[in-house]
Amino acid sequence: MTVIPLFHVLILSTLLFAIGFIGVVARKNTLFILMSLEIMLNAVGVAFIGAGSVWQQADGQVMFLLILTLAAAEVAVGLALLIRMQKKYRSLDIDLLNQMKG
Amino acid sequence: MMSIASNSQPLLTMTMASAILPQLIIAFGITLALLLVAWKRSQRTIALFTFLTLFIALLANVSLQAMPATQVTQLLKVDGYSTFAFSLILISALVALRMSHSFLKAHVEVHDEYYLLLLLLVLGAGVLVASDHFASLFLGFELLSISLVGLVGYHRESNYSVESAFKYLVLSATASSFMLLGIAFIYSVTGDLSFNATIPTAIYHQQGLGLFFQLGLLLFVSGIAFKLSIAPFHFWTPDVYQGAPTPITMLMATISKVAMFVVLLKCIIAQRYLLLENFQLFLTSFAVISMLLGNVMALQQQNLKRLLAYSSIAHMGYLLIVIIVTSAQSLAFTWQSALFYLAAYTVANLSIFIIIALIQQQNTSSLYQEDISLTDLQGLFWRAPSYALLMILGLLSLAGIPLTMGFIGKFYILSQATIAHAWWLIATLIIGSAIGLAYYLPMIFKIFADTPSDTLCDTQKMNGKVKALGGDIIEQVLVYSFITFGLVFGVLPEVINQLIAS
Amino acid sequence: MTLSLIMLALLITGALAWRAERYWQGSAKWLALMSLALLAITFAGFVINYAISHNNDFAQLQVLSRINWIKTFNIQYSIALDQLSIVLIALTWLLAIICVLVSWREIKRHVGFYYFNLLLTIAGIIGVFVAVDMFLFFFFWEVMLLPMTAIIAIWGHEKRYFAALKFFIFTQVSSLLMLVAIIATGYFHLLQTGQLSFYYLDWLLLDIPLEISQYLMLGFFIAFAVKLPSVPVHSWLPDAHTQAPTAGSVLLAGVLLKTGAYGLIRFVIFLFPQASVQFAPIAATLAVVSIVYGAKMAFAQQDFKRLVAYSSISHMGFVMLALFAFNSMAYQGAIVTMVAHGLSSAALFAMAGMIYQRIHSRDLADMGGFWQSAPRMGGFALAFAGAAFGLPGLANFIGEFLSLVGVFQVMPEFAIIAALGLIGSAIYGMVLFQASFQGAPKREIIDLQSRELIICGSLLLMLLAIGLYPMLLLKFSFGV
Amino acid sequence: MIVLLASLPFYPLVSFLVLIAFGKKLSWQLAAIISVSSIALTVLVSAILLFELSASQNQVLTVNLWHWFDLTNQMGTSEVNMRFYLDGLSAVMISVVTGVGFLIHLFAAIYMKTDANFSRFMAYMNLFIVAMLILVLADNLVLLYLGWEGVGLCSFLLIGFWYQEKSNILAARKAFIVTRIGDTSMVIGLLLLFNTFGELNIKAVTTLAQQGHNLAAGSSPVSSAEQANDIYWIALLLLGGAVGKSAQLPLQTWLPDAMAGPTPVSALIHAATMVTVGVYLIARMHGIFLLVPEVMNYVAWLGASTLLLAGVAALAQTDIKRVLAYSTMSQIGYMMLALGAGAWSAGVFHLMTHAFFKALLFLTAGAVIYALHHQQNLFKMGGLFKKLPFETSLFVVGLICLMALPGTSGFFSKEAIIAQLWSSSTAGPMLWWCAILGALLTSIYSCRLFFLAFLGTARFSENTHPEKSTLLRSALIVLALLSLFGGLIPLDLTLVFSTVIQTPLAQLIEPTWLHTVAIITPFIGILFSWFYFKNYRLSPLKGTKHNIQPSKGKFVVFCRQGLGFDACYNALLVKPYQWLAQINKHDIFDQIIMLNAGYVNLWHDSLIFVQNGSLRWYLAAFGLAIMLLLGVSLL
Repeated sequence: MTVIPLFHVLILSTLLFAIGFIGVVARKNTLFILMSLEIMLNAVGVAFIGAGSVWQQADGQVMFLLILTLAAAEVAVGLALLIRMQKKYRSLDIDLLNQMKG
Repeated sequence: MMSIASNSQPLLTMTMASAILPQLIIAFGITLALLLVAWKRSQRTIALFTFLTLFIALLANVSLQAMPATQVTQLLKVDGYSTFAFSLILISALVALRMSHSFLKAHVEVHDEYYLLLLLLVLGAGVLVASDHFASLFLGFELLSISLVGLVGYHRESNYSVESAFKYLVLSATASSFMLLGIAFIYSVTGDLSFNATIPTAIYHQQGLGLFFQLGLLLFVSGIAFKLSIAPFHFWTPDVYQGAPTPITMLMATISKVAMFVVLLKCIIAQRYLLLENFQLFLTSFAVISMLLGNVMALQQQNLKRLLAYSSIAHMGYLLIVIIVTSAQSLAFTWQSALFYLAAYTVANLSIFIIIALIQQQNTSSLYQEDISLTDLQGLFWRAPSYALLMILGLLSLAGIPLTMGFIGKFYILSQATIAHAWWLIATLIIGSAIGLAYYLPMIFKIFADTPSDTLCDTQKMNGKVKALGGDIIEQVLVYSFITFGLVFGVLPEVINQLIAS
Repeated sequence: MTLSLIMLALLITGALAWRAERYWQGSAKWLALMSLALLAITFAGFVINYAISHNNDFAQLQVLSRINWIKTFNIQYSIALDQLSIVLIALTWLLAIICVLVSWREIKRHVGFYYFNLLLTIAGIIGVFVAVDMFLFFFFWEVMLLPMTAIIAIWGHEKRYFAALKFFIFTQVSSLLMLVAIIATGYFHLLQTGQLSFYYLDWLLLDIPLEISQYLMLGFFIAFAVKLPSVPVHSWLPDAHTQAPTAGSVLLAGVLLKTGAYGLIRFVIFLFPQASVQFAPIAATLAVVSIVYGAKMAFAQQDFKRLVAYSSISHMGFVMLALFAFNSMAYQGAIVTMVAHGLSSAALFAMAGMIYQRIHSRDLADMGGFWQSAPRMGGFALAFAGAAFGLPGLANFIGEFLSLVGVFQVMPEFAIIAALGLIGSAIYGMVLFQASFQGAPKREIIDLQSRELIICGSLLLMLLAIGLYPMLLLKFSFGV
Repeated sequence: MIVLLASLPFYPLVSFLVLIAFGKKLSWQLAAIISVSSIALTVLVSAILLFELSASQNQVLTVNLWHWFDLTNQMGTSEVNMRFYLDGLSAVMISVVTGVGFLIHLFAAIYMKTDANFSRFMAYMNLFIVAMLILVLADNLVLLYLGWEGVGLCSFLLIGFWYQEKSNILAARKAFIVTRIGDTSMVIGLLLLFNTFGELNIKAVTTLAQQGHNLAAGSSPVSSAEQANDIYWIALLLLGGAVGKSAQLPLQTWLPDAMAGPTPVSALIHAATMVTVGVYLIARMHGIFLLVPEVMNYVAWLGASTLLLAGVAALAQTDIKRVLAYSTMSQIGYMMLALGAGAWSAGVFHLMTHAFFKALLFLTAGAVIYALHHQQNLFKMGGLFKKLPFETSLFVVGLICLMALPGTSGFFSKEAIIAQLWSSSTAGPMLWWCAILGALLTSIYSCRLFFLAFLGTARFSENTHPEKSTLLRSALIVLALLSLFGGLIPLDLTLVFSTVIQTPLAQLIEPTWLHTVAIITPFIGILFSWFYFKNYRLSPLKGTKHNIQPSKGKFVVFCRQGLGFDACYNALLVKPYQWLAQINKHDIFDQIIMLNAGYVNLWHDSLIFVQNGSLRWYLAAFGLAIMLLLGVSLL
């Protein structure tokens, strides 16, 4: 089974992370912002798994489990807020949320 | 490279358990609170119960003071500094609990989730303060952030709560993912997630993977900087501080700052990141920008909470100086100045927020306590001298004027910086505090200004008004105790120095 | 020990006055007056019997008490007295009593709190003059500012907030520089003797190499140059004076400027001798420029108090020039000028207050021809303006003449330019007196009442006494 | 006897304090009695002192009041204390001050009785006498300076006595500031003097200077050259002080304006006493001046030029008091000339006689002005000899003394000066000719004044009501007698000026015609003006109504305004100072600092723009910051 060098894993996770980040910044609909957040977290998961496998330790995978729980919690709270935003603003456009400024 | 699972000793010896007793108490408290909610849903009991858990945890924590540093499993390490920080956190939680009573009375249904989130938040902070491993850091960080999101958006009807909660959620999620990516890169290079892992110094300078180490370090620090609202990553602070209800803003300004700073300091000291010269560069640039930016943007702020947000950015800048100038042989002194400054900063913020909450209680215009403006302070001194005195003490302490703890904190930082000959940082600190005076003093003058209706002789006016400002006995006791706190520790800082010096 | 008790007593009586005012009107000012008089007497008694019992003439610093305060930095609460501080504290007591008398009828709002602030400032100032531990000195240096700013901000005139803010920021920023210098010297002491200390007498034994002591001296010098307004950093004084209530400006001009000069003497010239000798030409130019610039600016002012404020800049320029001449004659001249300026500017500000009470304006254009309706006031105003421009026979002349003689021996060209300042002072003295008291009488004002007579009379008596018999003061400053 | 000397200045001081304290309540008579009697007392005491002085062995009386303060320099400490020192010179001065002062007080008491704050006026006059006595009796230069400034202050108060009018205030301010410039140069002189000799006591300074000089002749040239240079500068600076106070050339513009004060003030201060103070200073410090002949030459030339300038200006004046003011200036020029030429006793003698006849002239002019309802313009007077015979005769007496016609006191003193001019080493024939020209000018403008005011037809309509009170007239008569026979008072100041070094160089052979020319010049002047001012003195032919107008010629107007000095001082000094003050009204330094504050606020506004509330912008900023830091760390 060919050994995938750590370097490639890290590059993959950075790229994935960048995609997620651009998704969060560029998207106008809040739902997609939450999704892009998920992508960023999974990218981090990949990095941890890769690092863990290189050092032959379970730490990486344990961290990944923790990240999954975090992602779940975040999405739960995010969706709750999404519903309240829908009820209040009748739309999911993120740019409506800019009353507080200056 | 000791992995978590495989070791022979028992997982939790008696000494370890007693070391993390306060955190354990809070954890059990949360579970008991859940059971209590099932048994008897009444706000008074849940509030009382939370008060009890926090109080007992504080007692346990204070008794821990004399205990030597103990490593509790690989994740946590409890030493004198973390116990002091945790007692600071518990005190702020108790004060916030007291202040949220009036805020919650405004709504009819029972608010047991509020208290649960509060306890979770304190547990998160407890874990952070005692953490010695990236995993515990991550756990504490997330506990803190997620529960704060819930607390920030607590009011359904208020028009700002959704906006601020959402902003806080998205930004804290991005920041935590940045931090995690950073940790991943560091882990991939060093192979060990615990803080005091011995990192071969060669790694710092080799190309290729070493580059990832530096990138990881940058990402990690930027994630933490977000939470500490340091300059380039501070954008969320003013809006979320304004949107959140006052007790929650108080919590954000004190608990999350104290916890994050202590864990950052522990990590940097343990991992000896300061050897990297561009790490030094990052921190210096963070400090300079946040000092100047925080003070300048606070200049003509009318909304008090936004003003305090900006001033907390500036204060985090001052605190960063402590990390930048620390050197191997003066670690104890670094801890002492950092913790003293944090204590002064917390006491000052608590006193100011207490007064803001009390003022907001009596003017029903801002039900959800967002917009408290400078004009509400007009002539406060002649209406309620004790409240005004506490507010002035808090402001003077933030401005760093003698007679208050803030000055001794600034004295610590200045002495550290002069030893390390960091002349540029000192210059920025002086310019920053000069600009800072330009917005602290007008607030104090506003407190002394005459209320437009101050025609009738001020003596009767004063007696009549104080009762109207509301706040029963406990608030008065709180106010007077904080005044004595501020003055006594300002004039005799030796008392706190003993506490820290372990 | 009694000195700390005196300061504490001031604090307590202040609080008492504040409380007493709530129950019966007008009690605060009597309480303040009584306590000031009593404490002045106790201070005098303490000094006299200390001198007799230890039979020394306070030529050297007599340390009175040293109590541990902050152990981590080895900071002690240590206070000491010597001739210089006794003279200045005596001046503070006198001017404090004058302040209470001056604000007898002027302060109507929050009277109790006003006297609390007044007494707190006095306690702060006395603290500054006696503190020997540098941290304690800095502590009193800032504590003195707070009530003073409150007095300007709460009881001042129309633009009071701006003036109070400017006054506070100016002094605060410069004293932060001093704090850095204090800490640096403290740690240099640690470097040299292995023991961190902020004690002034330990510092005197230090020998700091010139290139380091140069910067340390600069840190101290800037803080004191702002307080003693020398030219580039003087612009807070005219604003603070015009907006402060009369007692505020009497205190500000009478004593607060002297803390700057006191600091210069004790913590710049004695502490860093070689550095200050090397810095002397620059300081002398600054002093001379502030003499001439102050006189010129005073001439152009339309506001009575602003004119007197600029004249104090010119007078304090003399003090700085004399101090940086490093000869005993100039030093005595500096002390006499300090005391004389304290008295004469306090008198002029009291006069401004009295005029303001009568015509509710400080603008010289609204005044004119008061001599017709108030001859006694005119007489006193002439005497005080005479003191301001150095009329011989009054105290300022002695101070100026001694310092000029002293400075001439060391740097003749500076003395000559400073002497030109005398012409400038004559011009603004004339403008001040003639614009307000001579000319066609615009309005009738009532003449001096009994209380005001006491104020002006006592001040004039003091000025004449020092003018004609300066040995009163001079035998005190032989110690150098 | 010592107590008498110590108490001399305190009698008028007591009366000053009494008048100031109870001024308003006292009636006119009471105030007059208090003030005049105190001056009478001083006259009595000074008479006794004069008698004591002549009896005492080395003609010197000193008394020490109290120790003032110490002055130290590298040579050691020297005591400066309140000591009075009476010798020949100050005896002359106190006799003039008290004698003439008493007569003027007498005149003023009646002349000013109708004024509202009469007691304040007499108080200032007394204070002036006190300051003058301190100045004259002072034994060290600092006490002298105290008197010096005191006299300056009193002249300011008295010139600006009627302070309701703006012009009086400006005149008073001008007088005070111009004299103050002189005083400052004197202070600098004192500083230099103390620096070189380490001593400010006049006697000690002169002896030290002498030793230094004799020693210098023998010892190494280095110390002497540097010391000589210092002495040169000291003399020059003291001359600056004297010039300021005695209204000599550079600083003389204030004297004509000082006529704004009441006439007794002009008589006392601007004729008899204060203006001669500069002469007294130079006479007192003759020990210093003798060592630097060049400075004495300057003094002489200064005196001569002021003499001529004032003479020319007096010719063009229209106001009677301004003519007398310029004549005072020229007579003091004579005294300065005498001092410059080394004729010390002649100068002081002329000072005394000048005090008598100039006081007489001023007082009679005052009486005339009073009689003509405060009319001072010469071209509005005329033909007064018929209406005011008494005043005219007195005025004639005064004028003949002024013109130094033989027999009068003026003749004795002016001839003494002119005689010693030709052969003195520091003056010379040139200066002698100036003195003669000055005498000629004096006689011309005196005659012009006499013809305009007293001869010719009356150019005024209302009738005169002269003051007939006997006291006033007796005072004038005494003064007239004094000025006529003053010349005979034996004055031997040899002891005071004993240190005069006889000029070793050979006596210039004086041409015999020297004295005759000096005697006949005034008569030539009278003859010339008898014809030139014919129309002033002749009553107009019947029917033709011609009134004489002051000539409007450019040159005459130029002379009238004090030969342009006033204008150029205004343009060169006063205007630029006011302009400089106005443009910098808002304190450049203040604006620089306020600029910074503004700059910070500008920063605030721009940064607030960044905080625009949109979440996506915050995230973008988050990413941007990280990219930036990454870039920096890669470099």
